[in-house]
Amino acid sequence: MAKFRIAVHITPRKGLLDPQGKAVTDALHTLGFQSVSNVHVGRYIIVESDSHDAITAEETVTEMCKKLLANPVTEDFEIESAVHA
Amino acid sequence: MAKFRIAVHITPRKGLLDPQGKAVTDALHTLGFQSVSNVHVGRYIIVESDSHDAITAEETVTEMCKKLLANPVTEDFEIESAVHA
Amino acid sequence: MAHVLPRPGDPAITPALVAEHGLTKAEYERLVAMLGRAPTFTELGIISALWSEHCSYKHSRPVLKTLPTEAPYVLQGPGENAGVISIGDGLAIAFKIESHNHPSAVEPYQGAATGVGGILRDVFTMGARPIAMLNSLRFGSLDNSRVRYLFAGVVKGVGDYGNCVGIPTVAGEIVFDKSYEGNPLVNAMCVGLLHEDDLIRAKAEGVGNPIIAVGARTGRDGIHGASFASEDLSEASDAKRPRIQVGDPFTEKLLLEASLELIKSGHIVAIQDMGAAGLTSSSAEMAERGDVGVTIDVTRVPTRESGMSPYEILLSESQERMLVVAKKGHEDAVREILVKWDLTAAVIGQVIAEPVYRVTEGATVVAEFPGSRLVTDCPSYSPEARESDAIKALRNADPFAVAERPEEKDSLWTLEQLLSAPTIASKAWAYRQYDSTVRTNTVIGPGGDAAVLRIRGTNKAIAVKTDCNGRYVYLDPRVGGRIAVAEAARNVACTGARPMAITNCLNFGNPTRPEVFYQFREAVAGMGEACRALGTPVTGGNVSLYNESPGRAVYPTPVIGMVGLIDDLAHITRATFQRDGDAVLLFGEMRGELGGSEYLATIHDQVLGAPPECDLDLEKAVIDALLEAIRAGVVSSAHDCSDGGLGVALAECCVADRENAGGADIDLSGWRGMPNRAVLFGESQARIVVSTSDPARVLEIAKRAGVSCARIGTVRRKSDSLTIKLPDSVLKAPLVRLARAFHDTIPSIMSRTPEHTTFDELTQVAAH
Amino acid sequence: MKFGVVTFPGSNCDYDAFHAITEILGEEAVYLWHKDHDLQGSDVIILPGGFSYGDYLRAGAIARFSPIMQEVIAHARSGAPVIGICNGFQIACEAGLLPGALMRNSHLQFVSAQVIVRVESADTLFTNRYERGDLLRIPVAHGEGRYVASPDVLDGLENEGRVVFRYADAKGNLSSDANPNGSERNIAGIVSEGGNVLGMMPHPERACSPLVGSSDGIRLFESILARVAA
Ligand SMILES: Nc1ncnc2c1ncn2[C@@H]1O[C@H](COP(=O)(O)OP(=O)(O)O)[C@@H](O)[C@H]1O
Ligand SMILES: [Mg+2]
Repeated sequence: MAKFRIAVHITPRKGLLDPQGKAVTDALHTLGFQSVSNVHVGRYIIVESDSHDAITAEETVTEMCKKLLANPVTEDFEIESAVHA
Repeated sequence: MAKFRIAVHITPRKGLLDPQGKAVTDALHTLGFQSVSNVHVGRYIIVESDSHDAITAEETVTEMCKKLLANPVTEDFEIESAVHA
Repeated sequence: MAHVLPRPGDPAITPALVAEHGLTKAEYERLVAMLGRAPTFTELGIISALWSEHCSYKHSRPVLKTLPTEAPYVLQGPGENAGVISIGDGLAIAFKIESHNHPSAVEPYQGAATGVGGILRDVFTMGARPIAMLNSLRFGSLDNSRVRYLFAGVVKGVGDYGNCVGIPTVAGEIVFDKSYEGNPLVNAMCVGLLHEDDLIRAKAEGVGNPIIAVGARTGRDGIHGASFASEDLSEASDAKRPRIQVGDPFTEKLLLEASLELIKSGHIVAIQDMGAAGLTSSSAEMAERGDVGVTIDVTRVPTRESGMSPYEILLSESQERMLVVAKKGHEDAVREILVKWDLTAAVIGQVIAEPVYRVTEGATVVAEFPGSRLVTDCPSYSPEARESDAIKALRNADPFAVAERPEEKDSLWTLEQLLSAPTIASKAWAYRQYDSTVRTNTVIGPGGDAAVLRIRGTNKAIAVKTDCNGRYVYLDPRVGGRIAVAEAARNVACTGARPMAITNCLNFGNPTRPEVFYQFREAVAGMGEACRALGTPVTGGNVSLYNESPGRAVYPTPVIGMVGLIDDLAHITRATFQRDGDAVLLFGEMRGELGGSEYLATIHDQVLGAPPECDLDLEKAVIDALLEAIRAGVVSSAHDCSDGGLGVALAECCVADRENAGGADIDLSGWRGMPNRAVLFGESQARIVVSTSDPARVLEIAKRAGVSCARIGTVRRKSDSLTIKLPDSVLKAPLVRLARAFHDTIPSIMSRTPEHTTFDELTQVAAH
Repeated sequence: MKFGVVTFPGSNCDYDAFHAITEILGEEAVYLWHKDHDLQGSDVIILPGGFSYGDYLRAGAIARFSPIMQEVIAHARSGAPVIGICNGFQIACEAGLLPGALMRNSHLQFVSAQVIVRVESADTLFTNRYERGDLLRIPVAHGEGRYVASPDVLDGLENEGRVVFRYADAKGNLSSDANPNGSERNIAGIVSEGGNVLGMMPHPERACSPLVGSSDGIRLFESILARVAA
């Protein structure tokens, strides 16, 4: 067994309203960042977990996303490759 | 001018209580993911912005983080290199 | 009539496509007859939404028509976005309840949140400022983790949305029962305050007046939510998952302020929210009410995504959008107000003399219907109604044939079991997440019999409450329908309010099943009887059918939203015992009815027997007598007996307000020959526990009213227990144990579950 | 005295603050629109509760950049009184008028309740009509009210008597049960170095009439009058 760090990116599903992204975009415009065309706000989750190998670690985290970390109805998730912690 | 996508990771300051991280860790344990030792929850922000080049795009987003996207008292931020959108 | 051609790229109309749109063969033929030709894809979409149960009321309209809707003070009955009643001083109350059951079953947080948003818009589009939110929720057993997940998500969705908009959530009810396992009920009610002269109706008028789309941009979300709300929950709804709507309470707040400013400005003639079936139903309903034609150009509708088809734009259920009919020439004034609130406004069409409902894509007509027939000519059904023999048998079963459990020898055990039954236990876990004090009008917040809100600038207050016991309705729909109204009336009366009017949300199963339609017809009949007897007309409501998870219908649940008026702030009365030494009196009759009781359900896991009798004249007499006593200034507290009967009611009078818990000495030994369980836990109606400093006066008032009223004990604030003398034993209940059972149950259940940390419930909650 | 109540697009306690000032205190109050630059000669500025910009991203993060805030910040820097209540507290912290930050409640739920706060220092501009140790019943209603700051900042606040209110139980003890959001050291309210900016999570403007549950908040506003009159 070894300790792995797996990073997960969770983003609002395309096509769904992203009120937070919209609010931040507007705010950035008023702050003078006119060049901004779009902002999406999601979650960044780092899981530290023991596992035999990176593959298994990533599979487990995929499970976690389906079960808890991401909302299957409103969000998409993406898992970065596991690294030794 | 070209369109760039810049990803930003915003994470709670080390040492600060992270109730979300703790709640998720506990939840994962109850769900049977015993191997999890630690979870950190942060924000993942994707900015789409027009810029002359990647460097300038990243500088601008750094500005945004200092001004608005991250709270210097409680959060650290990290910017990924800009990619063409 | 214009010439309408199929739109290039749109699918051809096939029987399969028609079926997908939920239209029967007969309904399709009706459509063809109305058009005198085959519909275009866009037209099929429009009709499938407008003829869905949710928008058309095709199975319920004839039955709803039997409800009483009139009283001198009713300013607006059913047919508008919300009902409106006058409360004097030139002021009026707008209120309405609506369901969001199916969306909440799929995505509890967003489903509940957008439900709150929709009902808010229904109220402020009448020109009223929302002053209170209520809700009525039904879930399966909390032992099921999916149910805990739904419960936590719905509560958070309700809270976050109302909290952000800044409307206090002040009352409601939450019931847990297996019958709702796969199909939770999420009904939200909004109450608003307006000046009578600011009342505005959603009625398109004035040929040439511009039609303006206001608020959020139109996206692809929630397309066909209306027909979605009209199907059984099944894999079908899973497929529609991505179609769920996401709410934005911040935009709603802007929309609320902008709409009220618009209405006051006099620049507009009508305003309506784009709710179910979005632009389609809002524009069609406004045209129909005004008996005018309208034309809309979808290319002028501000969209969130590029390349949206007319079909998508018309049927999108993107939230936080309004449709406004402005006065010709006032477009800029309207735009100015919206810009002030950072909202967009786009002229998308106009009111026309020609009696048609026309949709164009630029210059090309993509849909056209003959005038208001679009709304009025929808199908209407009166399906077969037959009572289920199984339920009849249950009703005829004898509750007293159910043998007592050995533990029941100790009545304290039974009482604690009932106090810790989630349906009876304190719901503070939920309403601590609702801001109930914003706007500082909340005199009695969640936890009382009904919520009480003072009306600024007057010496008046209103009392509001939602109620329904679905188990009664299941066992006897007619009686259950009566009781739902009577209990709601009793609850507001306990705070010192005269019951005025109701809104209602009829949550039933699939109406094409005879036993379901029987329940629907009978329950509405019972409601109507009670409304007539109690003088509380129906000013509006909502129907939600097809509440079934594979195989099984939910308990028929006609939720009543009652509004009462308190003429003098001095009459506001609380539910819990207040003063040491007060006499405890019981209004109403002890009949010891156990049928359909919480006792049978919780202690014996049995749902059987006839629900308690509901004598409407007695209900009226008891309410009137109680109000007379309250107005006489001799009532310290009043609390009605409902779930769990007199035993639970007395315990609540002692410990519901945990910080100020106090005891009482009660003597019920007079009811000889009645088993303890019937005395304590029977749920006979029309009973109210009153504490008073002047029992003689109260007894005399009751006597004159011909209402039985008996002194049953004394308030002992300093005592640490509730003592009840029973016919053949004495129950001595330590307050700490009662309080623990009542207050700690739901928090401990919810804390042992991970579900309430799922991330969709960790979405934005912020400060206030 | 003239109170200016700032209205951000998502403010929803501006109305309550306005009524507390005009109806209960009997003083003059004006609403200040977030897009304006004019404080209309207000002596005291109130940043009210609500969800200024939906509180997306972080509560108060966006509001601090609205035009009126430049004036409010100048007003505060000139030593004039500013009160940040709930969302207003968060905005004041984001704007740097007060140290620290308000993070999501430790139990992760929105909390709406009548809490008890103990008056920690009675010689401030905002508490001189209270006694040290007074227990006030005041409502809270927030999801991000957990006050955090670095240990040395916290020590500084305490040593300089700038912790004005703490969450306490009915006996006045600073138990963790009495702490509705997990704030460090039970802190419910603080003042700025100059003592002229108050930030607090509880809602004194909602505690100005026994009819709605408490009138313990009135003396906070009266304190300002008393001090300025003196
Ligand atoms: N159960 C009911 N009793 C009386 N009126 C009802 C009932 N259900 C719906 N209505 C009325 O029918 C009209 C349309 O209802 P609904 O479709 O829920 O309105 P909305 O368009 O706001 O969703 C409303 O005026 C409503 O008050
Ligand atoms: Mg409506």
